[in-house]
Amino acid sequence: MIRIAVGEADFDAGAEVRRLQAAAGDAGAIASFIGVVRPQSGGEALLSMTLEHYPGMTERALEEIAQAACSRFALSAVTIVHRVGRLVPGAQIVFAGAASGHRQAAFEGVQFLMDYLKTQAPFWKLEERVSGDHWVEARSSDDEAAARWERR
Amino acid sequence: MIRIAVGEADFDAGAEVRRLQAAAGDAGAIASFIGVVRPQSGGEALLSMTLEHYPGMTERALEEIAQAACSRFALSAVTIVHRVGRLVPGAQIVFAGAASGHRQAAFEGVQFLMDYLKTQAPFWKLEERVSGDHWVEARSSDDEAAARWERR
Amino acid sequence: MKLVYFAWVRQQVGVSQETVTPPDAVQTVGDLMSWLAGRGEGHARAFADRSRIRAAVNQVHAGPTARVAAGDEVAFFPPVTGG
Amino acid sequence: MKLVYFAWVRQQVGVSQETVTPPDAVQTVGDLMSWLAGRGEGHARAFADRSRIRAAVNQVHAGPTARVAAGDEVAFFPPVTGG
Repeated sequence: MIRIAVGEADFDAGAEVRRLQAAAGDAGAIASFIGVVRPQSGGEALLSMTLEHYPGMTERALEEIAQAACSRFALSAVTIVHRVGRLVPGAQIVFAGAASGHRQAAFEGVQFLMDYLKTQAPFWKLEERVSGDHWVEARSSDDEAAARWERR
Repeated sequence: MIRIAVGEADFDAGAEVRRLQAAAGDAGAIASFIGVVRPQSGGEALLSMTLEHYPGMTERALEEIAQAACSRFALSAVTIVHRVGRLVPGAQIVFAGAASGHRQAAFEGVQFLMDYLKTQAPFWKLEERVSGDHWVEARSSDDEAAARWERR
Repeated sequence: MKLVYFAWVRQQVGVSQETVTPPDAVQTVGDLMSWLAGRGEGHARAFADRSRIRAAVNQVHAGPTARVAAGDEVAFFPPVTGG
Repeated sequence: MKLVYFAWVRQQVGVSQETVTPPDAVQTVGDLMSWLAGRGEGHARAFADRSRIRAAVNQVHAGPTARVAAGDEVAFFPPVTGG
């Protein structure tokens, strides 16, 4: 089962975990990740973070990433929830979760989801700081994290 | 912040995740793992799984594992919740969670927690199957998973 | 051909989308970027350093040699930064 | 010296804990296992294959060469299987 949700509304991480558990069937291992807006960026206070995305392509890209993770790691359930719009520090941005029969597959599944989400899904972050607005730059460490899955 | 809980009561994974988030401070990355009793074992239906432990040593061992993970991966918060007593298929057994400033550290932190928990914490599983009761044997794959952290 | 822009590419171009009819010589994503760079000051600024721009054709990531045709939806944006 | 047993070791020994006063010659966890194996049928069965037994002294994992002394709490159990 694949669940993809993109929108402005906050999500209930606990409910997402329970949903994964319910969908997991025989899978005894559920791994998940939550990303939260940090209070600082570039050495100064972050006032807000606005997430822009490409409606239509976003859902398609997330669905593809989820499908790839499912077949690669034999996952029985995958969830990706990603928020868009203006978020303040402490707000949840993303939930990624995977259920599998084996804990290693569940962990690797979620890491794969996050690595590809960060390099393939059409989201962009605009930081509102005291010094002004700054578009977050893509990080080479994220590209490298995604590239490690290609080499295997 | 380290939270260790061992007991018969079920836990609310969502509440644990929210607690980690609240304790995480500046940490923007929260990874977690939930283990669930599977419906099958050894090719037959599993009726129940009873977890025995060593009161006193259990809490001490979990605390040490959590401390080791905190300092090794610069985690700002760690939670380990482990149930004991008789559990039926589908029941939650364990929750392990870690908060960090970086997603890789959060993922590695939780994997470290689970690998050491499975090889160091004094828990034993008795499976009640149709064919009779069976003590779960330790798996060499779990020893190998824990050993990979020693080599680094 | 429908063009859509995101993040600072959108801000520099000045619109979030536009419909264009490029000349027949524009066959690829790269051709389209060159042609767009000549459409005005904002476009010129947005496409000044192409190494900073990524593209999608019909909502699929596409490199500079990917073909474009009438009726396509072509998107230009910076490297993605979600998650 | 307080001895505690868990899982199938407990089942085979027949009690979950007991208090013993081993002879002075019993200096290590390994010595203690040898001595315990002679204490009766259940103990003999439990300690028949020592490679299957793990120990803790005062709630800390301990190998067969670890020292034991009067007043210690020594635990014997199979390899752990939690999580």
